[in-house]
Amino acid sequence: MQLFLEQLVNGIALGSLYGLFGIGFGLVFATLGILNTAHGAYASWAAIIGYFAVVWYDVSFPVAIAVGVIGGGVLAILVDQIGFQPLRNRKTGMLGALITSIAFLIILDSLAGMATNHQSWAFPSRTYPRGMLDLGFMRIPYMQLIIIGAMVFCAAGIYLLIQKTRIGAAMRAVGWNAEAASLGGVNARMVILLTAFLAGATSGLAGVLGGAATSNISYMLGEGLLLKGFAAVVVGGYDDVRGTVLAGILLGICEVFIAQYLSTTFRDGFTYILLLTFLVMRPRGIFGSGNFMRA
Amino acid sequence: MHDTPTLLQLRAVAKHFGGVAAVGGLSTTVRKGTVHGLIGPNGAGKTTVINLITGLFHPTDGEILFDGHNLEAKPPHEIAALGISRTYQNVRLFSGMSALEQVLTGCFLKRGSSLFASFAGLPAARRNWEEARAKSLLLLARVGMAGKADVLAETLSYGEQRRIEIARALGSDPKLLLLDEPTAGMNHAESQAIGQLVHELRDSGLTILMVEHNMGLVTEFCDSCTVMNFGKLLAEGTPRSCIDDPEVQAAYFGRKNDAKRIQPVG
Amino acid sequence: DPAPGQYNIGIISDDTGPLAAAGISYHRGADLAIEEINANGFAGEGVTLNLLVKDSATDAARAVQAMTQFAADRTVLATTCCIITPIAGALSPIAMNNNLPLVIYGATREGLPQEPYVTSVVALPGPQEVMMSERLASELKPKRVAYYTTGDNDIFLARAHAVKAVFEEAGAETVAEISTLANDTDFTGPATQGMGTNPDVIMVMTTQQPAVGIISALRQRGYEGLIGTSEVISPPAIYQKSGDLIEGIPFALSFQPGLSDSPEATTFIEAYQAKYNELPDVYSAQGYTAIHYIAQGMKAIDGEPTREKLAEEMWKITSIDHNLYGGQEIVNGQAQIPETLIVNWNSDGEVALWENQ
Amino acid sequence: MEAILDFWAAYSATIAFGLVNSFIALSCYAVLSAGVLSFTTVMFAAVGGFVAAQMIGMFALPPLVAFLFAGVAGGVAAAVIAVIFLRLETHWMALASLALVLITRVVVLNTPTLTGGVQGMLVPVRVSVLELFLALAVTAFVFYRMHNSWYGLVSRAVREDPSVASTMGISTYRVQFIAFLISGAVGGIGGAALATTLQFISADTYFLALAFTMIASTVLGGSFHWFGPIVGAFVFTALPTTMQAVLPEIQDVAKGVVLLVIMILLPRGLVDPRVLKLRLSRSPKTAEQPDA
Amino acid sequence: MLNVSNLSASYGAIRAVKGISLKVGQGSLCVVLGSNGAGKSTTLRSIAGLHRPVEGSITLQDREISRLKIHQVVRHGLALVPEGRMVVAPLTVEENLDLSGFAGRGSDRSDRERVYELFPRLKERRQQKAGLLSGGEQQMLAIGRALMTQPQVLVLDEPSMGLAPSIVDLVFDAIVALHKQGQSILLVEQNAAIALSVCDYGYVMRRGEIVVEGTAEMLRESPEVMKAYLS
Ligand SMILES: Nc1ncnc2c1ncn2[C@@H]1O[C@H](COP(=O)(O)OP(=O)(O)OP(=O)(O)O)[C@@H](O)[C@H]1O
Ligand SMILES: Nc1ncnc2c1ncn2[C@@H]1O[C@H](COP(=O)(O)OP(=O)(O)OP(=O)(O)O)[C@@H](O)[C@H]1O
Ligand SMILES: [Mg+2]
Ligand SMILES: [Mg+2]
Repeated sequence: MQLFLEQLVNGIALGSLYGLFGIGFGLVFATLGILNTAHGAYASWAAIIGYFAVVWYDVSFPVAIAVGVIGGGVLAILVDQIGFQPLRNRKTGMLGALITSIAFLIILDSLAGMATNHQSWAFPSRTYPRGMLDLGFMRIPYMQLIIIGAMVFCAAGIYLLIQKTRIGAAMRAVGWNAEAASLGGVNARMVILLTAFLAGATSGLAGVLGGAATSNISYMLGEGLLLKGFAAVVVGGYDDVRGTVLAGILLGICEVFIAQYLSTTFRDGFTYILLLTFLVMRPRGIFGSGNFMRA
Repeated sequence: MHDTPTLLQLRAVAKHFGGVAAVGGLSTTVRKGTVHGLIGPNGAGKTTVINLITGLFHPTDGEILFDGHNLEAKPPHEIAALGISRTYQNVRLFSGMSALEQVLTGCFLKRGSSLFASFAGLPAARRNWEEARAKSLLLLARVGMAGKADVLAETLSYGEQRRIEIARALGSDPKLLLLDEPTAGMNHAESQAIGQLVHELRDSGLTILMVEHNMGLVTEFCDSCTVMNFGKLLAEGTPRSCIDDPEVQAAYFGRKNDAKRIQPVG
Repeated sequence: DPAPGQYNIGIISDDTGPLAAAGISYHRGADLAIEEINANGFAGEGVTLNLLVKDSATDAARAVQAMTQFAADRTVLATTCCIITPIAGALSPIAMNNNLPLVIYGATREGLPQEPYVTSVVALPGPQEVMMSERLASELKPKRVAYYTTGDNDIFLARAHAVKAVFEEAGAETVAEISTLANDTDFTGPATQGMGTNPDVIMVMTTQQPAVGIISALRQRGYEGLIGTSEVISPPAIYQKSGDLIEGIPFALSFQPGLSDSPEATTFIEAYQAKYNELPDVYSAQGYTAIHYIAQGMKAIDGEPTREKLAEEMWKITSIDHNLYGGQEIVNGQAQIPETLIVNWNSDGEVALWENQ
Repeated sequence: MEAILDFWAAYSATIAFGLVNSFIALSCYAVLSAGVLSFTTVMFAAVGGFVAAQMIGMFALPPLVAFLFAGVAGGVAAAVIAVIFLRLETHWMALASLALVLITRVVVLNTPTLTGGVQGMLVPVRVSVLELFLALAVTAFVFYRMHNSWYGLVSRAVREDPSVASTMGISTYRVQFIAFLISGAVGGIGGAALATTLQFISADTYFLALAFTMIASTVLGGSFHWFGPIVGAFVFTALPTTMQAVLPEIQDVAKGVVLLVIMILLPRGLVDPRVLKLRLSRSPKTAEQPDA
Repeated sequence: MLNVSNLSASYGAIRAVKGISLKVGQGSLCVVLGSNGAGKSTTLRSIAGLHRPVEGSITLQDREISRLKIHQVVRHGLALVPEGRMVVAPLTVEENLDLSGFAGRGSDRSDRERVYELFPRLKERRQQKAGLLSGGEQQMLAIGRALMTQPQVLVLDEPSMGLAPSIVDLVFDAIVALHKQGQSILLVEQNAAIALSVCDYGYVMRRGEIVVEGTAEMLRESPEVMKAYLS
């Protein structure tokens, strides 16, 4: 039983990371229409920046998180403005931006490789909470609690922002058609910057927390998150934060339990077969994003 | 007029979107070889009816009969193959295609050779292809776009795009042509030209169901007409009788319904 | 002796890409070997070697292109490469078809060397871990042993099998065989699973990144029993990263600064530290050996060296003179296991011989 | 002459991979041009690759004959996949196809008798550049014919607006099914070409890197004309080699920057039929505007 | 109020508007007539910032606006009801209207109510996604959105398109009422009869140029206009 519970929490924590990462990825996809493969690089860079802040300037863990999060956000803005902005209004559809993002993935990953000497690093012990919360019947590492908490906080915040505020409406509007939104007086450029920043920042948060929890701060950190985050977004019904988070958590739990009770060799295979079956049975994801175009 | 056979029949057709009944039990008939007007206030369900007939939506209730076939649950391409063709209220042309290619696509059903034959470039298929091209050019000329065959359709003005859509819809030699506000965005003279075209088409044997808000056009060019309101039938008959119906007056023309406004001005 | 002059050797490196950390080590080892050979005339009087570099980023297609370019360049006499088996497998036919000697310094697989052009300076995996496991089994007498391996890597699967056989032979029960994948990063699940079986010894036979991750996760979850692993945790950078988490964990290898004390090893370690400001690791030792193997073949040539002659001479070599292990046998182009050290990181951040506490 | 021979010897492998990647990119284009973004090509390539490797290993077939079998095997795989996938909508299909890539890897790793499992497989024969070129020429001709036939026209319509296309009598399902078959056959051949060029294949040969190469080549070259993917494949294949020669220190960064610059300058790819059409639009004959 | 001089606009090499000048005085209602493809929409799009003109100047209350972004133009007090409506499909009717809060021109709930008063149909549909509205409903929404920004100059591109006669009356009543209140309006309308019956001044475009201009009466009596648009 203890094993089961602990594995459940492991799954939830892992899934929260996928969800947290997926929120920004989905946000950019749903509002700006970009399938951003460079989204993983924000996570890697945020972790690396946070790491250097700790190693060079000896800052505390919360400050390292903040530095990483802001770094991720700023990076996302730069990528957007350099790479995606020139493509807007040029009838490239999703594909142009997809390749641009691949270009950034290559650039950012190789720069990150250079910055880290192509090594994997970890936050020095005792710079982050390493212990475990002992509940008697089970034990939960503090980092897992932090990850789950951060995910809940971000998911709720962004959900409310998008669905309940005028800024959120503007974000959805700009993503659909910047000109149409501007006719109502929306400054599309600002809204895009804000969206990009939020996406980069949440990805960065996932990067710093994941990097700390798994002792793996490297230029490849984001790559692992990317595939799972993408899966979470799509299964969740890609324009709904709640769906992304729920799907992410389910994914995490699936992975952990399949590895525990079946085998790791088949873990990815089983997880993705489950996912395929789910998609075939429910082709629009968990929350089934509603249609808004008509014949 | 009423002795001509029925081509299209709607029997208590309903379509609900969530709580909204866009069409709520509409029954009406369109007779062969006529121009039939479908009018009604905004949001009455006219476009939805066209979507139901073409199979883009399936009715929640009721049935649609066309030329001896029940259209129930048939996918759009099968319905098109039965001889129904349409235009869209919000112009929907294929981006990246020239005007000619748009119309050529419309000729798909009448291509006369299999996909494989055309791929293999068999002589007969080649001939068919050339015929389709010639036909498309003719259709473009017919809607007044003769010079614009090679123009990328999305660079045309709104009114011009509408004409391309009509030509495209004619490509499949349909039995029934559904026009959703064909003259929106055209001035008087241009609308008249479309009206003339509609008459010519009818005289060549085509049946036309036309959604229109331009009542001048409806009275002048429609043989019969159905008025919808809130997804239901409000009136039916000749255009004149419909317009004179007090209920229609109230629902559709609002308070200042002086007949003069309906007449072509000048 | 060969005719004096400068001769080119091609290296298909992994300076970027997923294995760059190890790849750079191999490359640096090779660079140092070249310097040493040129300074001392190890390849013959008046003979200097020059290293041409093409980075494959561990991509098979790029490696094949690089190899083809080397093959086309008649000034290239020999090549060296490869950390992973698929790339080695893809390059050996090119070496054979173009009569171009290829020395493999990282990938291992039965039957990889092919007479006379393809040779390998890494021993087949297994024996070292077997030796270590025999010692662990006899000294600790564990009852319950759990194993971690990398399910999508044939070398580590083989290592895990060999190790498991030793412990089972000694009467230890196998309580868990947990496989992870080379690209995994989260090991809380596998760690929880392993600890759930209450093992007294855990053997981690995985690739580098998972090994470090699994060990960290086990230690952070409070596992205090013995963990054994392979040389993947030997690079100093790994200690820098994980520090106390990997202290006291035994692993087996053939070269280690601080323990390897042959004259060659001492010179190499000094030169490496002077040049790169860090300590070398097993991988750089292998890169170093590969180049010396080629140089030794060169030296045996009489007259104008050709690829064919060089390959012939290299195939004849049974022992590499300049190596860092205190002896390196070669049989039919395949290196044999050199002397084995069983070591661990200690709390001073040094590698010391492992002792059972 | 000497120089040409030297160049050929050094870069024949690059050209070979350019040809191989052309197949892979064309396979991606085949479905993309019917409005389906799918990574299933990777799976088709794996099927083709291992089938070809087995055939060559068992019956010592010449590569081009093995390609035929690979093409058929890819086509069959595609038919099965299409039946499942065409139930899904676009974005979900893209994910499902990514999932399939991951599943493929697991299957390859766990069927050692067919694929060599974790050990991989040696392919005893190498295909010559000439053979590859011939095979690509034939394939390109097929695409050329398709582009200029009803299928080409209709698939473009389906890509732009499937529901409008359907009201014109075009069965989206049928068009996309055919697209999958073509993608499967060409992808299978591409996988076989890769196998006989690399001469060693394993689960990692047909994995995400191939998906990246495929999609990047297709879009970089231009996804609106069959010639685009071929151009893109060559550019994308030659890019790392070139960058390594020019800027070895920062070759990857440079490669990314070049890719970025091309996309910003020509966001619809190097080959863009739209530009041609716009030019046609402007010819004086057609620029006349109607009089009122 | 709005002053356009020597405006040219093109699409690639096609010159759609060739150096036209027009003026909308304070409180006046001007109309632009012309056949399909004459360049009317292009002119309006250029004025509203949806299309970059090649040359010419556009001033709004003596302020040059030809280089401004769309939202800046809106914030300076010019609102466009565009051809093709351009409502924001994934947003509800209400959210579409609320967006104009970003125009920073003091619109609030009461403005929304006024739009609903004008178009009760919109109120019924206020939680529906704009993309699912019928054509006419979308047109109402586009007009409502423009009104919400409380513009100094209201620019309408065929506002009656797709509207039922009763709604057309409504819209024109509203236009007349706004005009009476002193609102400056620029109108493109295919229904020349209605347009000329409400406007002060009119322009006729053909092939990107203004061929006739004058007061409403002048145009109504001009034989050329009669022939082309009113016959
Ligand atoms: N997919 C849908 N989901 C929800 N409501 C819908 C949908 N499609 C149509 N409606 C609603 O159904 C009603 C009828 O719409 P329809 O487009 O048929 O009207 P219409 O008669 O064509 O109007 P118009 O003359 O303005 O074009 C409208 O109120 C519309 O909002
Ligand atoms: N996106 C575009 N690309 C290229 N040319 C265009 C584009 N949009 C319009 N045009 C051309 O510019 C000219 C003027 O178009 P515009 O839309 O301004 O006409 P309009 O007077 O509004 O016509 P309508 O009454 O049909 O709406 C037309 O000839 C049209 O073909
Ligand atoms: Mg309608
Ligand atoms: Mg217009």
